[in-house]
This record gives sequence, structure tokens and C-alpha cells, in this order.
Amino acid sequence: MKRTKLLATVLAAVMALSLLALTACGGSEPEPTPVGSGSGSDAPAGGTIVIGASGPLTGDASSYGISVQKGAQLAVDEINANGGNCFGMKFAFNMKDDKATAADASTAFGQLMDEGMQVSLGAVTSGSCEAFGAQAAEAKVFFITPSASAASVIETSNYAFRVCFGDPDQGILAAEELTSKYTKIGCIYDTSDTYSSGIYDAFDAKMKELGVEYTTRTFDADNKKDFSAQVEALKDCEVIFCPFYYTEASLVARACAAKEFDNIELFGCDGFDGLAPILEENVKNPIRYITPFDVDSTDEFTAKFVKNYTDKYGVAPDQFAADGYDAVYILKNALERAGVQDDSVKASDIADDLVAVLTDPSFGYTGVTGMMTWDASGACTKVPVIVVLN
Amino acid sequence: MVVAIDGLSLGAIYALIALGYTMVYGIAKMLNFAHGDVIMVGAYMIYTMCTLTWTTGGLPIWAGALIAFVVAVVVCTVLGMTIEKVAYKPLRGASPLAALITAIGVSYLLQGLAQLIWGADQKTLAILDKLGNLHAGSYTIKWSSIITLVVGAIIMVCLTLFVKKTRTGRAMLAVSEDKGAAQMMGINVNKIVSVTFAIGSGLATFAALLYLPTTAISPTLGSMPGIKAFAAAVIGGIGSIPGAMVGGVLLGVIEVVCNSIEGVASYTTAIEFAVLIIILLVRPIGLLGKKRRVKV
Amino acid sequence: MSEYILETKDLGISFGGLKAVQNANIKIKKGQIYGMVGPNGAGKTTVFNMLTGVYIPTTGTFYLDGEELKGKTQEQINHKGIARTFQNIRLFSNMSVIRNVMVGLHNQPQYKCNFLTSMFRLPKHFKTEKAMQEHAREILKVFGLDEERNNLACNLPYGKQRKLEIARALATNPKLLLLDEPAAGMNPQETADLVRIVKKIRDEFDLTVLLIEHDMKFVSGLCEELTVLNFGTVLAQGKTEDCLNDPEVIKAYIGG
Amino acid sequence: MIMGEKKKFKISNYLNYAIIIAFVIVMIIINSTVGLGYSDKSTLPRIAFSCILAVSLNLVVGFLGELSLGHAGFMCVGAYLGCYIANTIRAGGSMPELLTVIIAMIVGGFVAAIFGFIIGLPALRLKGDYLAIATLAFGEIVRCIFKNLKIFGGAMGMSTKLYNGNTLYILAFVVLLVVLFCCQNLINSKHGRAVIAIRDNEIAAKAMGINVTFYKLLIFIVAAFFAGMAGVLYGSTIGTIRQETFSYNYSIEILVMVVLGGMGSINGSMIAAAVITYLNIVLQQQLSGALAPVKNIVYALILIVIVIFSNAPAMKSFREKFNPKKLFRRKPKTPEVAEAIERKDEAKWDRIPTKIDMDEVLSADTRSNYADAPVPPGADVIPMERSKDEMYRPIESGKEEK
Repeated sequence: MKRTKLLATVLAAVMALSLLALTACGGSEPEPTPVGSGSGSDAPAGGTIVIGASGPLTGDASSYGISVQKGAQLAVDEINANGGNCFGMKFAFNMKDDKATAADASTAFGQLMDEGMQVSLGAVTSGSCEAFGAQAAEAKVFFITPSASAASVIETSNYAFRVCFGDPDQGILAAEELTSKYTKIGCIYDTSDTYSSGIYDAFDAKMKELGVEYTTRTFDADNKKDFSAQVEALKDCEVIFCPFYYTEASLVARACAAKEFDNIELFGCDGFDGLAPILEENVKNPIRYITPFDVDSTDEFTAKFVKNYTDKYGVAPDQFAADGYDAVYILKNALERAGVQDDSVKASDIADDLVAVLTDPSFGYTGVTGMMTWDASGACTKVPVIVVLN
Repeated sequence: MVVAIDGLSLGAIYALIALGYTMVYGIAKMLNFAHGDVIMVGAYMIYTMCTLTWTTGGLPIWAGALIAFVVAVVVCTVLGMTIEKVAYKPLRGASPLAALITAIGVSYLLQGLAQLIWGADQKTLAILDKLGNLHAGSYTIKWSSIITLVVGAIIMVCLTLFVKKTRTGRAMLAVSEDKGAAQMMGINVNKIVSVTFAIGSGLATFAALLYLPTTAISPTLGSMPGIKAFAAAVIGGIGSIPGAMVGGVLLGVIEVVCNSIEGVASYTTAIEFAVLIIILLVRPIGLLGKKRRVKV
Repeated sequence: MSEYILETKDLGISFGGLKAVQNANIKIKKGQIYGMVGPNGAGKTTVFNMLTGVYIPTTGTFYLDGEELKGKTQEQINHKGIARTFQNIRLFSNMSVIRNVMVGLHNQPQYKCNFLTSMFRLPKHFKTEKAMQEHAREILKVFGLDEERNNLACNLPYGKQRKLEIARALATNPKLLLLDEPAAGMNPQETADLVRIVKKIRDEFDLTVLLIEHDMKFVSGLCEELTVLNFGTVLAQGKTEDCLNDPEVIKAYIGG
Repeated sequence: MIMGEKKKFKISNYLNYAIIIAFVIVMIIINSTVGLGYSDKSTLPRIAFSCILAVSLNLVVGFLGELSLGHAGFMCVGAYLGCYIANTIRAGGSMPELLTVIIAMIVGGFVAAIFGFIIGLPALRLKGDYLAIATLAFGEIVRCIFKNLKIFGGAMGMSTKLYNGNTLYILAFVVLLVVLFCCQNLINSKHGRAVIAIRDNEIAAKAMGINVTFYKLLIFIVAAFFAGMAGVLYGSTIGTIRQETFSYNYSIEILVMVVLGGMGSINGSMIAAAVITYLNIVLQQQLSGALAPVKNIVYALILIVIVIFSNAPAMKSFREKFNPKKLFRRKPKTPEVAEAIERKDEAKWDRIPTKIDMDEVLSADTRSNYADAPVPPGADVIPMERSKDEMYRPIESGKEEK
């Protein structure tokens, strides 16, 4: 399985810009890479900041939540091992299980608040994060979600930010990318899933705007058994756009392999991350996907993350882990820049400061998922990489 | 044609699961909601043993798969009997709803344990789909579908013969008809119930094996097919073995056909369940269910 | 108004090809206590089931007070004035004795009360409930069950359960009361008591009674007329003594 | 109630209202002095709507005796429609939020009630597990349809406004009181008697002239109405409504509450609902992070142990030893009364109605079945009625002996 990176050059260029990411700690000290920067030498304050999060740790979607938990915990451990942030403040990471349900995310928010949450990673999945965000808006809590990508998540309040791509962005990007290369385009999406439908809606709108005809097939996660019917219907396409997660993607790939439709390209979004290890050998289709994170990246910072993560947990990180990891560092930098030195500060007192920091055009962060900046909507701007499998 | 084969093979899987439901219902008069989770455990066992024998043991694929399958059958059978002993047997004679609740408890328990043991990330395993395709004229048919169909049919024939021809099978029929009378006739009801759970769980392992080519393994693998199979068992008339087969195949074909029609695919679940309700309204006891009469 | 409270014309039913009852013609005068006897499986209970709408007769029909009731549902037939008890007692066993009778009173026109009235506890609800309780106690007193009124029905001894079933049927204010083996399982003293009660309620409530019974002493002590069924057909009909002395009847009962 | 018992029953009838009101007042006092924690503010409404769901499902399962696995479906309908109306009202004008939510609850309730009527129709023909799967199917169909309806946000679900956290729990408990009032009154009236009569013995109920069709539909409609209201409360508590919340798993969770609380016991349902909801929340709080997978296992074990303890025939003597009613009961005045009370308790413990099995098929069905029943082999030899007698007598007599 050979991997090539198309936009690596772009990424490299962006990396150079990361010098922009300045922190409040001794404003003169630029921070090219965040790890190890906070030596803690000029840290009089100390104390612990509590980062709260909610995500599915059990149930269907638990692999996503557990990855985020592991990634974020790794980041927190690293920071604490280095003596905390530049003010010497350490972090505690508290994550509640919400089984990817809105009700439990809502309760989780209350529990986290009671347990002293000061800043938050929001929730992992979109539906939960919407409920989480609704509560956060009431309580005025700043959060930056690693992976809840639905447009509605960051609309819940001014204090809602995210690390990952928004669903619509990926849909538009995919439409542009596919129409530039192919004429016979197919698409399969999950009508029951927020992520899938969110991307598809934007994709569909963009395709209509571009005036390109394409074929769509749908499925429903409740019977995600067999994609042979969908693949059969799209066998004449050059490419199938697959805006869903890697588990379903592996099943689509299997269906293609089973039908011996080996020349159809499968084009996916960041949900494809994690596909490589579970792909069967008999899948010969070319597969490409948009992702901010490439586990095989040669970039030094990313490689270090992958190594540390693998050492700690025994498995390679996926995009969710990377997003969780980045989110913690973003919080750390933002807190430093906002000059938060009091560990007893309430979430609502620092929320506005953190928003001001994140929306400041001069604030950016380069992590394992690329160079990111934020606007007032809470959406993250970063440059996608397109990874090629097979 | 392809759709028909796919539908029939999915139907065969549902039928196998439904058989487990229906037999347990017939004998123990309870809905074994944990049945779907036995399939999940079966799938995980096959996965673990396959990876173990293929990588660590270095056995050829077919040998490894065979060992894995045998181990999985044994584990599931024992598991099924243990569940019956621990969770259901103490409740015999109590309200059937109480047993329903413990069944749900067992289901949560198995899912929780599976996540602890195997982790939450989904796994895939190719055994049957390694066989590739059959090319018949312009059609490409998966061998796995054909095997599923054949195995499903063989098991159903065997099971029917078992129930009709063997002593144990006839004892099962007697127990399902009237537990008290069967006991008076010297049938060991506890043993029969145990055997029924064992057979149901063994069938679940077959279902797990046949289900693997088209699904990923996760702790919640069993819940949706479990419910669909329950629906299939009811369509066929719960307690009736041929009914479970008919119901399963019907549901499988509906699912695959609906999935292949654009615009309908996203309503597949609704259509399947609507068919169920309509069938029940026309025949309140399922297609092949037995009429029970009340003496007034 | 016809002279007969109940009149069946060629009443018959077959299950599949099996003729369970055929050509039953029974005429019961108002105020009579009428018996139906016959060996096991003769079709007596089946006749009851047809008369109460559990089964729909496949042939013939029947009239209550001149009105044809064939094809009506069980509820409708009850509203028209036929109430029954069951061979194997069917009480509402998780309810207290008095509430069992109050269920019988449910459809009496004077106790009409909309469910919203009950749900929001409007004054009418309390009035109705009180009136129903008093009525129910009156009926229970007739059967000597007033003392037991707060016990659960399932905790009553067998004989009292039988009586309660009659009381409950009586509460629906029937014109014709069908009793299916009311004395089954009772001791001689209870049976004698039952004879007295049946006569009493016939007089007090202006009833006609049709009963099934195997106890010939009970039948001869109570019934004025009889129908004897055997294998679904009427074997003999008429005055009790005549019927019981009919050689065909004796043959059917004793065999040979 | 019955005259002799009037006083006693009245007190216990109003006791639960009193406890709930006292509880809410305590919560209000705590909130205005020390202030309730964030999690309490979201836990309390959750407990309230769980109680509403359990009480309303108990009407169907406990009192009517029909197994329903589609209660979350009614809630789903109520939540979507009610909150949709609420959103429309909010967009349109400046109606007070409280009024908006109340209107939403009534609308949600009514729409759910219509669905209750629709699912009540098969309930007339189906019984036991057949009805259970039909209701389950109904719930899944509802979910599948909402998933595909774009005006309700499709797969992305619908957002609605959160109700003010400081007063939401008061509103929720007031709604619970209203629901409790309605359900308790309905059950303790002639209509409730009719419903219980149908549960205890449908054939006898029919013979007593009870309109079975009407009461079955009524109970389904009322239960659905309250579930729809609970749906709107859910929306106001959580702020986002997504179809996957209302899967059959949720219906089952409500059923667990009803069964553990004791079928046919409204107070039991409420206690079980509160305990289970709280237990889940506590487990979520205590077993966070890497411990989360243990949560399901702990919950499952608690469930199994409780059910076996409270239902297993072998545990009966053990149970009686710890029967709280016995431990705390004042000495009865006369031995006869004591015996009567004893009998009643026993009946309550043991006699969970067992109508939910397939032994009995609706007699409406019997009517048609008998007409076209095939001739059993050898039927011409054995008179039909006798063969039926022999078939059913053991069962019937067995039941009586219990």
C-alpha cells in the first residue's frame, strides 16, 4: 500500500506561517512548535485548569470518543510532564460518557460544571455537541470541539469553536475536486447520519451550482449490511463520493471488490481516516480522501505525536485522536495568550477572553492536523491534505 | 438475479437468528433479547481465533478458520447455557416480563464486556469473502452469498429433522406444547430448556460466520439484526420453526430489494416494519403460527 | 311482546365439518328457571356461547324478548339483557369483591360518566361512584358477600367465588341470566343455599334463569322445564320430571 | 373508593402528590439559598419526564395488560411536532416562553394521541408478544420517517430553545403532577375498573358488557398523549431533538422502569423511574473517562440482580423477610383485618398479571377462527367440545390454584 501526498508542499508552506502563532507568555518568545515550549521557568501561578469534555465512550460510536479521549489525555500528560503551561498551570482532563446521545451530553455538561470545568472540548459527536453547546451557551462556557463537524454545532453560541473541518466545507471541496477530474460521478450517503447528510447537502448544492449531473444512492446506518445494491447501481461511474466513516467505507470497498469493480475510485472525507488498517487485501480500487491528518506524515511534529501515542496506547492514532490532541494544545495556547493565571477562575469569566484570542487574526496554531485559524463563527480554517491509498 | 441471491442469503442469516428466537420462545415462552449479543460474541470469537491461528499459529487459512469456528460454536453454546442457568432459570414461574428484563440486562452486560475485552474500534475479518466470485454468464455472484444460502438451507433441514425425528426434538415439541404435562410424562424440562438454548446459541454462531462478509465487528453488532430477526420470527409465527425460515427470508429479500431502489432505500427499515404490521393485521398469529384457542 | 323471553330457532353451529350443536329449539317463558342438561360434550356451553355472542351460530337464530340478537357482539348482547357466568370461574381476580360487582354496574344508564369527568374529578364522578358502591353493596347483601367486599376476589373460597360471579352478572341488570354449572364444586349445604338464592333473585330482580347443571338434585329442585342435549342435538324437552324419566335420557346418561 | 376504606385510601392517594410537592419546594428553597448544581438542574427535569413516561406506559402495560415497546415513538412524535410548533411561535411573536411550552406540550400531546389511536387499532387484534413487536415496529417506523423529513431537519435533527434552567424543573414537576393526577384519577374510577377488568379477564369483561374496543383505544390514546408531552419537556431540557434518541432501546428502558416498579403500581413506576434515571446519571458521573465501559456492566448487573431478587420464585421467602410494608406497618387492630391485609400483599407480590403470554388469543379472533377452523384429525370420533375441555382444563385449573 503506497501512500503519496499531494498537498504536502502546500502544507509545508503553511508550516512556515505558523510563526504567526504568538502567545502571551513573554510576547517575544515565538513558538514554532508547541511541545515543550512551556518550560515553566517563569511560572509563578501554578494550579490546575480543568478541561471538560463529553463523548461516546460506550455504544456504537465509542471508538470516536475513546480516540479523542486518548489524544486529549496524551496532550494533557505531555503538558503536565513539562511543568504545565508557561504560567506553570497544569491541566486536568475530565471526560464523561454520553453514548453519543444528546440527553447524556446535556447531563454531562452539568456534571462537568459541578466538577469545576473551566474550559471545554465540547462533545465528540455532532448531536451531542449541539446539546452540549446549548447548555454551554446558557452557562457561557468556551469550548472547542475536536470533531463535531455539523454546521449547527458552532451556531449554538459565540463560545463554540471547532478543530475539524465543517461538514459543508468538505462537501464543497469534494465537489470542486471531483468535477475537476471526472465526468461520471456517483455518490453514496447515509440519510440517517448527521455527518454524512451534512456533507452531502453541501456537496449537492455545489454540484447543482456547477451544473454537473451525478448519480446518488442512499443507505441507512440501521441496515448498513451490504452495499452491493448501491455499488451495482453505480458501476458505470468513474468515482464514487463516499461521505461517511471508515467502517462503512470498508464495506463499500468490500462490495466493490466482491463485484470486481476495481477501477472505480472511492473518494472520501476525513471520516475515511482509519480505513487503511481494516481494508481487505482484495480491494484494488483507488481510494482518496480529504483529511487534515495523515498518520504516515513525515512532518517531525506529527511523527512525534504518532510515536508518543503509539507508545502509550499500543495503537496508531486516528484523526479523532489527533483532533483531541490539537484541541488541548489550542486551549493551552489560548489560555496563555489570554493571560489566565488564576486556576480558580470560572468558566464564564474567561470565555469572552478566549473568544477574543481565538478570533484574533494573529492567533493561529499549527498542530498535527495542520495550520489553523478561526473566525468569529467558530469555524476553523485549515488546509486539507488529500491522502491516496492504493 | 443478483439482488435475489443477495436477498436470499441475507434472509438465510435472519432466518438462522430467528430460529434461535423462535425455539427459545417456544420452549421457555420468553423473548431472549440477548440473542443478538450471542451473535456478537460469536463474531468476536471467530475474529480472535482466526487472527490467533493465522498469525501466531501460522496455520493455513482454512484450518485456522475451521478451528476458530469450532471454538466459537463451543463458546457460544456454553455461553447460551450459562445465560439460561444464571439469568433465566431462577425466573421460571415468574412473570415473563421479568425474564424479558433480565434478558435486556444480559444484553447490556455482554456488550459492556465485549467492549472491555476487545475494545470499541470496529474490526473486519474476511473468511468467506476470500473465496471470491462465481461468474455465471453476465452475472457475478459472491461465493459467500451462495454458501450462506446453502448452509442456511442445510441447517434448516437438519433442524426440522432433528425436531421431528429425534427423542430430544420430540421432547422439545412436547415441552413447548405444555410444560406441566411434559414434566408429568417424565421429560426433564430443565434439560430440554438447556438444550434449546444451546442449539439457539450454536445457530447464532453460524449466523455470525455468515454475517461476517458484509459487516464490521463491534460490540453492538448484534442488536439490529437481532431485532430484525425477532421481527422475522414474529412474521413467521413465533414458536414455529418453518415460520422463522419463511419470515427471515421474506425480510431479507425485502431489505435487499428496498436497498437497491433509489429513493426507497432510506425508508428500508420503515418498509420492513410496515410489512410486519400489515402481515400481523391480516394474520394476528403470523404466517405459520399456531392458533391457540380460549375455552369460554 | 312475545310470551317467551328467549326463543331459539334451529340454532346450530359447526366447527369446520363438526356439527357441535344442531337444530336447537328452546323456548323459555318469562320468569322461568329453565335447565339445560346433558352429558359432557353435549354442546351445552356451546349454546351459551352462541347466546352470548362468543360464537356466531352458523345456522338458525335466536330472539330475546322478540328481538333478534344473532350476529351482535358480546357487549351488545349484554346491553340487550343477557348476562352469564362461566363454567370455569372468570372473576377479575386482582380486584376486590365489591369492585367486581361495580364492573358489572359499569354500563347502567344511571351511572353514565364521561372519562374526562373521572379524570378531572368533577362532582359528578363522586356522585356516581357513591351511588355505584351503594348499589353494589345491595347486590352483595343478597348473596351474603357484603362482609367480604374488600377482599380480593381470588382470595374467596370457591363457593363464594361462584356466588360472586352470579352477583356480578346480576349487576348488569339482565332480563335473562345464564348460569353455567353454578353448583359445580359446592358442598350440599352450599348447593341448597344456592337454590334458595337463585329463586330469590328470580323473584326480586324479575329475572328469567337458564342454567346448565349436572347435579340432578339441584336441577329437579330448581328448574321448571328442561332441555336435554346429547351430541349436539336435543334429546328431550319439557317438564323437568318428564324429561328426567324419559328412557332416552336415562340411556344417554347411564349409557348402555 | 370503597366506603369502609375511604379514609385510608384517600391519604395514600394524596401522599404521593404531597411528597412530590414537598420535594419541589425543598429544591426551590435550595436553589434560592445555596443554589442547585448544574447537574441537578438537568437531572431533575430528566427524572420528571422519565416519571411521566413510566407512569403513562404503566397505563398500557400495567393496567391494560398489553406489552408496548413503542412508547419512545409517541415521545418522538410529540417532541418533534410540539417543538416545531414552539419554534414557529417563537419565530412569530413575543409570546411568553411558559405559554409557548405549554401550547407545545398540548399540541405534541394531541399529535402523539392521534398516533396512539393508530397503534391502538392493531392492539385490538393483536396480543402479547405480537402486539409488542408491532408497537416496536411502529416506533421504528416513526423514527425512520422523521429521519427523512427535511422540515424537521432530517438526520441532523431539530433544535429548540432551552427552557430557563432555574425554573425548568418546577415546570417539569408540575407537569408530572398533572399527569399523575389524571392517571391516578382515571385508574381509580369506573373507567379504570373497566380497564383492569379487561386485563384480568377479557372474556368476562366482554360478557359484562365492557366496551373493550373503546377502553383499549382510550388507554393507548391517553398514554400516547402524556408521552408526547414528555417529548416536549425533553426538547426543552436538552435543546436538540434527534431521532436516534427515540429508538426501541429507549422504549425498553421505560419498560424496565415499569416492570421494576411493579406493574399496575403508579407510585412504583415513579420510584423506579427516578431511581433508574438517577442511577444512570450517577454511573455516568462516577465512571467517566477510561472507566466508562464498566458503566454498562454495573448497570446490567444491578438490573439482573434486582429482577431476580424481586421476581424469582425461589427468593420469595427472602423477600418477605424484607418486605418494607411488613417492617413498617403498624399493628393491625384485629386478626381478621391483618389476614385481609396479608392476603392483599401477597396478591400484589405474586400476581403480576400474566396476560402477556400467548396462551390466550383475543376472543374477537376466536370468533372468526372457529368458523374456519380446519377439522382436527379424528374429530368425528371425539366431540369437539370435550376435546377442548381436556385441552384447556389443566391450564385453567392450574391458574386457579396459583
